[in-house]
Amino acid sequence: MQARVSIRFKDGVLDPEAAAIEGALRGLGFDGVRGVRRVRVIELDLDTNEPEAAWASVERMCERLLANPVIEDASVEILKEG
Amino acid sequence: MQARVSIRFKDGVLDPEAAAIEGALRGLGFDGVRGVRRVRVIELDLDTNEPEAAWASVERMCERLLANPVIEDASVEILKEG
Amino acid sequence: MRACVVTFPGSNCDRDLAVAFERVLGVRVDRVWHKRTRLDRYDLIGIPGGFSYGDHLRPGAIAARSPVMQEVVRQANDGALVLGPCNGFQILTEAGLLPGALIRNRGLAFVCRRVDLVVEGTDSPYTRGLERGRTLRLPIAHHDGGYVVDDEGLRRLEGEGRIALRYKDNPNGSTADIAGVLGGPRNNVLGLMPHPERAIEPLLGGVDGRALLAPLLAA
Amino acid sequence: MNAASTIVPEAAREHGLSEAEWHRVVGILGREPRPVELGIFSVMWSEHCSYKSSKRHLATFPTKAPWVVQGPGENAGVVDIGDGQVAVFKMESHNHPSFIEPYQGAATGVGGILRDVFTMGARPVALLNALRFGAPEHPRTRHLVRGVVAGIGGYGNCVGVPTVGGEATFHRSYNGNILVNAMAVGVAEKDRVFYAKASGIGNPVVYVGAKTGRDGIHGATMASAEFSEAKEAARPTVQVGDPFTEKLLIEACMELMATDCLVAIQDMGAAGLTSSSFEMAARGGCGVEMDLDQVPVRERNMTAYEIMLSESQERMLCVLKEGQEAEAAAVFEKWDLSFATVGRITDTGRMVIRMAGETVADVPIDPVAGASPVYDRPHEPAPPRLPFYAERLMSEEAPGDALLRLLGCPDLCAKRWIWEQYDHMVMADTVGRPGGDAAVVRVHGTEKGLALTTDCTPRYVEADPRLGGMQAVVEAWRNLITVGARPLAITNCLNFGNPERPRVMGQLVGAIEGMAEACRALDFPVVSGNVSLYNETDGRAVQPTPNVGGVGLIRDLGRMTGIAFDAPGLALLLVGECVGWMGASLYLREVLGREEGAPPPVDLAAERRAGDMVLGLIEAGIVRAAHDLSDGGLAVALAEMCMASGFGACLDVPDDNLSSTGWLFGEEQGRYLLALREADAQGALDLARNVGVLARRVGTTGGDTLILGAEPPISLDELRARHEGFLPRLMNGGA
Ligand SMILES: Nc1ncnc2c1ncn2[C@@H]1O[C@H](COP(=O)(O)OP(=O)(O)O)[C@@H](O)[C@H]1O
Ligand SMILES: [Mg+2]
Repeated sequence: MQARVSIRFKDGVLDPEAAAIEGALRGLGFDGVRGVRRVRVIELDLDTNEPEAAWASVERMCERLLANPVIEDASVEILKEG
Repeated sequence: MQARVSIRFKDGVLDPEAAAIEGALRGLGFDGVRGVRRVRVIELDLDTNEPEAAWASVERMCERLLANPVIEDASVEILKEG
Repeated sequence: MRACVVTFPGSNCDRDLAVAFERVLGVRVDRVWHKRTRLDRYDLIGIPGGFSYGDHLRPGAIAARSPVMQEVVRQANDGALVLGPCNGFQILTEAGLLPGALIRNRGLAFVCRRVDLVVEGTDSPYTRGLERGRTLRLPIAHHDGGYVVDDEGLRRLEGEGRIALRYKDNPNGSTADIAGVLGGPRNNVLGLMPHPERAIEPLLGGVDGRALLAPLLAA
Repeated sequence: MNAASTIVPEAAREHGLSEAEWHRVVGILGREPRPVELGIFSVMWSEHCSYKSSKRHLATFPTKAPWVVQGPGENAGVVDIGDGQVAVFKMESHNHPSFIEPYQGAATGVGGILRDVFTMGARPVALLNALRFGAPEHPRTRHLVRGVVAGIGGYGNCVGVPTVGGEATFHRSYNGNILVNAMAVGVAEKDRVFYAKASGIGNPVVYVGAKTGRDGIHGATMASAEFSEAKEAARPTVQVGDPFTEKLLIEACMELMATDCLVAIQDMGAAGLTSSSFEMAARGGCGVEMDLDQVPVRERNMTAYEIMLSESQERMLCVLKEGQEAEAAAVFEKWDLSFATVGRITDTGRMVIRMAGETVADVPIDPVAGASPVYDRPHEPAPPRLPFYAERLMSEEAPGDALLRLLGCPDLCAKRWIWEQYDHMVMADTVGRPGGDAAVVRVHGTEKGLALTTDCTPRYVEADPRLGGMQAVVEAWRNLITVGARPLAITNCLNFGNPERPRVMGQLVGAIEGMAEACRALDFPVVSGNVSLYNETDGRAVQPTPNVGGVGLIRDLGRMTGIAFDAPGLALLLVGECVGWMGASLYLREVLGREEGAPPPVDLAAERRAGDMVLGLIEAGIVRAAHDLSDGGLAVALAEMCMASGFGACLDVPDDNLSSTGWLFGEEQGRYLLALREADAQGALDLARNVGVLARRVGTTGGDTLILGAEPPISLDELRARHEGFLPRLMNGGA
């Protein structure tokens, strides 16, 4: 079973890397860019076939390690295939 | 219009960060994890309503800046909403 | 005084910190491996700089979950002195001992230089005896030193006098120029991006690091 | 013969073997090679591993001195630094990968050179890097500078070894081929140096470190239609480094070396498992049996060919004492690194490699590793150039403006933008930071220091390879002297174009000749080095660039000097002769836009006399600041001292027959600028006269401006603004 965790900065945390990408794109002449956000995605292969169990386990991984709740929000998807 | 770029390492390229995350998860007792991959996702708000134009423009952004073709593959999605 | 310095995989200022404790405080320093689950009671625990776990995931994130940190948190809450420069600061925030988080420098590049810092919170074992407003010159060397804390958290830090140091000329985009933060029941935990352990002798270009370490003898 | 062995010479050519080399392979084996064997010959006989074009010339370097413990031939050179300690160092190129992928290319270059040093039992204590980029305005330059600097920093900072010095210059000849040379320096106990010499029949051959992947297998080889492996999708030829694993590997190797388990050890660098196993066996005159099924891999279905040729980073091959695997394994387990017994030492003198029960290679070791082809390629000297004195110059530019222009030019401008991205203070022993002549790193726990520098002036080498080669060595020597160090030895990295072109080969031969001569005259032997050829694109070669990495010893750090004078009112003494030599000078290039003229001559006996005298004065404790004169001459040297000091100075400009341009900007060699107390100045001048060194009083320190004779004063702020401004402006998109 495969899971996908998407981690974003919370609103209000200014992401210097996203800002730099936006600036660089403008510098290259891509004027139509109005906003850039980065998402850190972590894909996991899991040893289980139970979507519920997988989801619960990955949620716990987020709480314990993958995301820092002070600055980040994480969302978990379970991809049936894989 | 919103676009999403997903950037992954090419097959065979070492991703030490993914390996470290996998090790850390095991260390925390998450034994069921068999593989970890990272995806760098960049979301862009674009000043256009033309999916075709948006797609072409973001493809060019990938080539020129967002992805490193020597070690990475990028894929572009256009999200109608946004 | 009983002192130790913890080593995580990828720590690289552990020796420097131990040497500084020895030189400035005249103590013997135990070196502690991150897998230890029980520690003797220490008066002073150093969480060193470096790149624990290669800075992978988030700087300090993986180290903060290693077995030894539960013990460090326990002793910190008991009042033990815990000093974390640089990666140590990142680990202490990730472990929840200090509020806030550290993200990529505003300029995106690694920065290694000496900076001027202003002493602010003087009610701590580290800064007691230092004059508020005094300038210290210490080296920084980091890629992820941008201190982030929300408005509420900032108000609390300011209200409680727990901002130990601010940058005179902000090198990394830290909120409110914050360079070092105090925590623990008696402000016994100090996390800071600068490296006091690199400024303890004239030959290294300065001795201002002693100003933060020497007061610990009286703590 | 099995089916796979029917390889046509076409495959050999695609492996970079000439027809003659192919016949030699068949002669050695008495049959046609199997695919894995062909791969082995191909990499072992490549220019990179075999030094076939340069070997006979490198042999002319002086490599011995009473303090040399190990010269060229091992992973790194070793010199005695007293008290039972040695310094271990080497320089290496990572040019091509850095051009393709600047961050990873430069980063893995740092990783590789570090392994060369700690594989010998030395804890790495310093890194340096010599960088040559294309013209600042070239469209790729900024991207390459940014990536290379970030990559060097990214790796060095993470492993926690300070990057303390180097060079960074720009010239259009590097537009298509940048040069990224990294140097690592370590310190070991003299009786705990480890060598890459296998021995002990039956001893286990052990693989440690990161797992093997398909990275770095040579692209050209993969294109060969003869191999099924090659039919798979194109693979990355750039390796990704992992400094975190390297840091663990350093600590694990240090722990292993403190046990009694280790017989021999070598890093897996270029040509990975192949070169490490062959070279260790060849040095020890023994054979090896390996079972590739035991090699830790990170990808599925890797073939024997791929495993033998992979250049995955952060790996080492060891020979252990029989029966001590468990003790060694425990060390690597502690550090979360792979550990696997992959073979045994045999007495057959052959490398026998098996995988999945099949023998994939069985070749005699000596002819592959020891008897690789050696060429005496035709070489042609560079056309001689005429001397060029200052009298011939007509410049409209006032000296002060010319000075400001030079201080802000790409080659001379402050490199702060670069070295602030490097942690140059970690390990808390950096006592001479970037920005001076040589960097100084204290030997931990002692009062002595290692002085470190990298130097080369490619425009001199291009103008006259022999003189340019000499000059690179003497400049390194001077840079060590000025901080108060006794020069010990050099490493080097020789970066040239295609050696099959006689003109390029002539540059290589000439430069080596000049370097060797200078090393002999100065008792400054070569203990390690590296050669990087074929640095050219579309028939246009880089400027010949033999980078020299110098190491010296300061016995008492209390006597260390720097370029900053610490007081006003000091006497400025110029040591060495002034004739106004402008040929191939920076002034000529930057102010007048001319790249011509013969480079300044090098008088080795005078260099030695002047250097010994200056070192004597420093060791006597009377020199308050010292700087050598190089690019941009006297005026630039003094301006650099002023900027570092925060004090101005007043320089006499004599109105004799030497034009002021030649006096201020000429680039004669063998010169130093010293600051001494008034009370000590006359004594120093007397001493100089006694030992036959030309020296004279040329000015006084003080004030907050630099005054060149009768010219209007220039404020330190203005000097700094010009000096510091260029690189940040370039990198932020201006310039
Ligand atoms: N690539 C680099 N990495 C680190 N330090 C550098 C680099 N380039 C230049 N520096 C530092 O900047 C200073 C000036 O360099 P350079 O002009 O080459 O000195 P010199 O002319 O005395 O050889 C030296 O301290 C040198 O170590
Ligand atoms: Mg110099």
